[in-house]
Amino acid sequence: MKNLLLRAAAVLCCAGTLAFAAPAGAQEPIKIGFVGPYTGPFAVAGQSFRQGIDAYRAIHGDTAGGRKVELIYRDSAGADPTLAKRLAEELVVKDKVAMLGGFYLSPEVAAAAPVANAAKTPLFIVNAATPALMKMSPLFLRMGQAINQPAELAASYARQSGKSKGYVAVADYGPGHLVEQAFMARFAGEGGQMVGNVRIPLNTADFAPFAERIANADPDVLQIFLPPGAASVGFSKALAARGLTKKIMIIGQGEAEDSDLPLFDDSIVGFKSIIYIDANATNPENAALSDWLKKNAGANARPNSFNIGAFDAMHLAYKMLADQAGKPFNGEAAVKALEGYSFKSPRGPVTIDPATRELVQNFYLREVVKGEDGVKRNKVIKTWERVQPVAMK
Amino acid sequence: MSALAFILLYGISYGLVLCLIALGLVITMGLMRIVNLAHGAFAAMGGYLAITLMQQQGWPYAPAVAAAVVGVAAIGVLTERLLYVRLYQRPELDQVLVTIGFNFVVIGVFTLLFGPNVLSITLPPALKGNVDLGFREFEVYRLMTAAICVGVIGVLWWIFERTLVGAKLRAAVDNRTMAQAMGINVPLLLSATFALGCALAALGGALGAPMLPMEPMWPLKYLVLVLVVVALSGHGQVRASVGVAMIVGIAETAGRYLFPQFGAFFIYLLLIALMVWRQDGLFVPRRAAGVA
Amino acid sequence: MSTAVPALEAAGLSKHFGALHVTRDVSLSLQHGARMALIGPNGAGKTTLVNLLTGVLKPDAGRLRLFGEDLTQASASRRTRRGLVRTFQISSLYTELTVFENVFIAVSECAGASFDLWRPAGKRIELLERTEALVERLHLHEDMHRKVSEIAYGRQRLVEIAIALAMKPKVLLLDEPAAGIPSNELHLLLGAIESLPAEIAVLMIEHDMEMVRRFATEVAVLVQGELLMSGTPKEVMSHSEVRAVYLGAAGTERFEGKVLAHAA
Amino acid sequence: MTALPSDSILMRHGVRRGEVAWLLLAVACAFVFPEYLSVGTSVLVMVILVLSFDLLLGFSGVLSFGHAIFFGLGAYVAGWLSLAGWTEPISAVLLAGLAAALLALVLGPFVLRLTGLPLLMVTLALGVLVFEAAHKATGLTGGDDGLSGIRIAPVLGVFDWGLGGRTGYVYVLAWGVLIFALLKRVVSSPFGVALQGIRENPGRMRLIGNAVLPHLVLAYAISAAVAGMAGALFTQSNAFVGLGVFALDTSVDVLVMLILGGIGSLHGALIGAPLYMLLKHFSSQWNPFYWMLLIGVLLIAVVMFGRGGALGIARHAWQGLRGGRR
Repeated sequence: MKNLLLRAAAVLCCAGTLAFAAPAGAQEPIKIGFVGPYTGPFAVAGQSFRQGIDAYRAIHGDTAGGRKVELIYRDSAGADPTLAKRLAEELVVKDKVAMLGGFYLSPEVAAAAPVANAAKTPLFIVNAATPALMKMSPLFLRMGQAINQPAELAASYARQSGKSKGYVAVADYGPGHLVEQAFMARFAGEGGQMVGNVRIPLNTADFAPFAERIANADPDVLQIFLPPGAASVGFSKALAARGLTKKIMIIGQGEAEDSDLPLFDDSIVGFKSIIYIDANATNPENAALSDWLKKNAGANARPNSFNIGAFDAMHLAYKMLADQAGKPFNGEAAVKALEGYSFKSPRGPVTIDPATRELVQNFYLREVVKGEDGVKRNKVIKTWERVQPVAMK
Repeated sequence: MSALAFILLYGISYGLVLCLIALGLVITMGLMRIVNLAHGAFAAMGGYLAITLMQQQGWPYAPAVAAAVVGVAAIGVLTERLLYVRLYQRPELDQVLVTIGFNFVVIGVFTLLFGPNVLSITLPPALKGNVDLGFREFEVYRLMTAAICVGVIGVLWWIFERTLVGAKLRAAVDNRTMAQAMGINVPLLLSATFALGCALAALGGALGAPMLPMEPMWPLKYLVLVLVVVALSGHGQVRASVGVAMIVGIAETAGRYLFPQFGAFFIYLLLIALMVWRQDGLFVPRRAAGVA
Repeated sequence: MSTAVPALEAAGLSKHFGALHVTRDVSLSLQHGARMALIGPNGAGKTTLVNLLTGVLKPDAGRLRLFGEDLTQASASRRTRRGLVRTFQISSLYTELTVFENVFIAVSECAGASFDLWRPAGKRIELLERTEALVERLHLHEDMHRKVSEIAYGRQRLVEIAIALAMKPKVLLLDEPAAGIPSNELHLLLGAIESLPAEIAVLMIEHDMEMVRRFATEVAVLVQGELLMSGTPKEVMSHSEVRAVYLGAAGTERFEGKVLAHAA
Repeated sequence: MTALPSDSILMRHGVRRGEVAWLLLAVACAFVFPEYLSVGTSVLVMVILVLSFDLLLGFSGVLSFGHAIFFGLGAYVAGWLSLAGWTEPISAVLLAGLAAALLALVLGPFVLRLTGLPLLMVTLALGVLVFEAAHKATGLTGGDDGLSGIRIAPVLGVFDWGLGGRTGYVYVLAWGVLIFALLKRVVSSPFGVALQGIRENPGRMRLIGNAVLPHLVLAYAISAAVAGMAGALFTQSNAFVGLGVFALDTSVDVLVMLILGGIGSLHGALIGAPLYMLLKHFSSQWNPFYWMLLIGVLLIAVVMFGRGGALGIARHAWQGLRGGRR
């Protein structure tokens, strides 16, 4: 009841001010809703989303196309796609946001797709990496990658480095399966021989049996894909115990980011990984982001795929608002106008691929090295420039 | 051949760590007649305590593990006196709920103190690397852990089978009322046993930390494995639990090695089949049908 | 003795656990309306015999007939449905439910209502009335709506009997009904037992000789799993072996009513 | 026949004032908080699930850690039906309940023979096994990606499922009322009374001639049917179903909700689920591990000191206010 009264009062007040104020449209702030894991097991990602957004707004201001931009954050906590969907729906219905963003896990995006479609709301996928997601809505824009891309690059790189016996070990869940398929197809397609593959259950405690299998298959290159944290640390130890880390080339994706490296012992040195950002890149965009993070998010905060993704999402949001300045916001038209658009991101130059709405971007091969100060870090050893996303059928 | 050697070596070393943790639970559950789902919490405390002592106090490995065992035993006595005493006369459901609640609390505290990530234990250089067993290489650490487990289990065995304390304990596990009638100080025995159970858990947790890495969810994540051993051993069957733990360790390792896709299924299928077949335990002779 | 089919007839019942023979070739028969007491020293195997009769244990040898029907292999619940009902030495009740609810459960079960998922129990007047009648018959109305765990132990024993009666027994086995009842409540129990319908055959396992003397018309003596003898109370008492094995001098005195105090 | 006290287990039938008040409150929420209807809908789905669990644990004394298998099966049946073109929602809910009940009829005779730790372990193992199987069967379940693109026809051909969730809320509430009424009927019946006897003393039930296992299996099947229906409602109101419906967390959450609300009266579920989800909502700013700390402390406190959960505490307070007897 109280709410109803309040609402009635608000309507009356608005009516009152309307009589005096200039046309409201231009003054009314525009809202963007960000759904992310701000707490819980993936909180690092959610907090990085926020840092990227804050950094962008600190550098580029909080108005776009003449309107003030407001951010609303909603916490998707753990792994609950229906919660993400509910939050998206609430943002659209209750908060009337013009755009949605965030989304850590692919099923969250899949669950939220009907909301974006029904409300014609552009949606920035900052992290979720299942390729098929882009088919679910013409309003999706991916700020990360399709997960098969780095796996294919890894296979090509291994072949070019003279490796002929490939093995894939992935966590047994959707993204892992995709990495497995992509690596195997590319490695075999380029003349290598796959000597084995294994899917590791997510609840695995003892990784020795998997290391044993891999060692027995005697590969010379191993592609891995595991969630960061317990699984990656445990698996890396088991590989080291079986003498594999020194013997063969091991390529992963995000298992051993700089922030996680203290969890590993020195056997991780030499581990290679492929990802679409370089925390130490010297371009001005990355330098600016890096500076802001150091000043505002702690001395150890570095650019990562999450904050760069959110940073770029803000860039595109501002661009869409600028494109449509003075008009009521039309999500479909705004996304359409972005096709083929190029800009400079902290990750390097990027273009929105008109066919897929994925980013054409650089990929970086890195290797864990131990500095003279005894600190382990990832060092870029190779860059693939402007990698074209694969068009979906 | 090499597969068999691997499965036996790794399965047994894994099973021995499980056995150490599970033995603590078999003894406490047998004696106290309560469903104690918080046992994993004590094992995790052991692991965390050992790591903390090493990382923050700079203690060497062995004393850190020993201190963790003593520390957790003390925490165990405290918990028994404050919480578990109130549960002895309660229905099973209450025991399940309170011990689950205890797990939640411990997990929350772990996260507060140590953060949500895995904390790894640093082994002394002597335990790193491999040793050549002649037919294959094997991790020094696993070998040492297995040796310690065998030693501890052996000592327990000796205490149980050969000493007066052991006889009292067995009597009390078998029949608590009888033990009381025989003039055994049961409350004291309960506290002492709980301390022993927690100490075993802590030792298993600390020794096993490289195999079962420490994280806040540890108490629940590995509880299931331990409970599998306890459930299959049967009520208070201390001797059976050693055999069951070996079977579980080997079955888990073999399952993950031979059928990695279905490794996670294996142990649960085994459990369901065995429990439905023999709910009193694997090595317990079947009671006459229908005894009330 | 009548020549009709006995209510309960056990022939050659034997049971052993490992090497321990707890029941050896026991045969006994209860006529309609019989009032038989089964006595014997501790460890004579009385409870095992009751368990064999009620189907909690299966005999290694021997047969059991209820009104001529062979129930040797029947489950405990089937025997119960056939009218062979027992009470327990140690109360086995629904302690968190009230006296009325305890009796109702048995009444409802006996009426075959326990698979009725639709009509509310509180509207099954016929069941409620029968429950109330049983509760009153055992003088439990004061405690009717109290939890069983909250009433005196002696009265819990009465609830046991009320539940047994609710099952419309034809043969009733009372396993030490007086155990644990304070002497000042004993008359309630005796009154209840004496007012049992005459057509029910009752076998009472009892230590208390005063109870046996007041209740039984026949006494059977079990020693080391074997039936030593049976007969009228007088016959049994005059049997020298019984005196020697079981009763002893003090027992004889008690049996003859010189010591009336209840022995635990 | 003298009247029975109103708190007797034989007097559970009849509409209580509290039940009416709850329903009025639930309806009022739809008008007062129209923005939160989709959250409200998910609360109502959990209420139904907890109701089903109360029949099992509260009335039959069966402690299961595998209740999510029925919820999950129902949820996926609804999803499969929709993707196969069967978009009529009401019949889909009934079919989902039927499927779950059939599964319970198959499992029950094996599972319900067990008690204590073996029962707990086997239901836990079943829960984990079904989750793992669902995870493997990506063709059926969509694996981690779940099933999306679920379309549901308008309820009764009239009420469309738009954004905002008013249709969903009213639809699930209507199911909730119906299911509550039916479950209440079951627990007030002689069957329900017998279940409570089994909960208190199964051995004694056997000896008064009760066929304990068939009773438990039937209760298990009814409970599973309701859980399956809750699952279907979950899928329909979200237009999505993922592996989370099979997760062990779901089984544990349901247990905690029931205990917090109060066990063995059906009313606990009405309070426990909203209470739990409200607490979770308000503490969502925190790290979920603090949430575990909170729930752990609450669980211990409710069991050790506040028998009967929120419901029991409220009842005691009420009786205290009235200078109540007992």
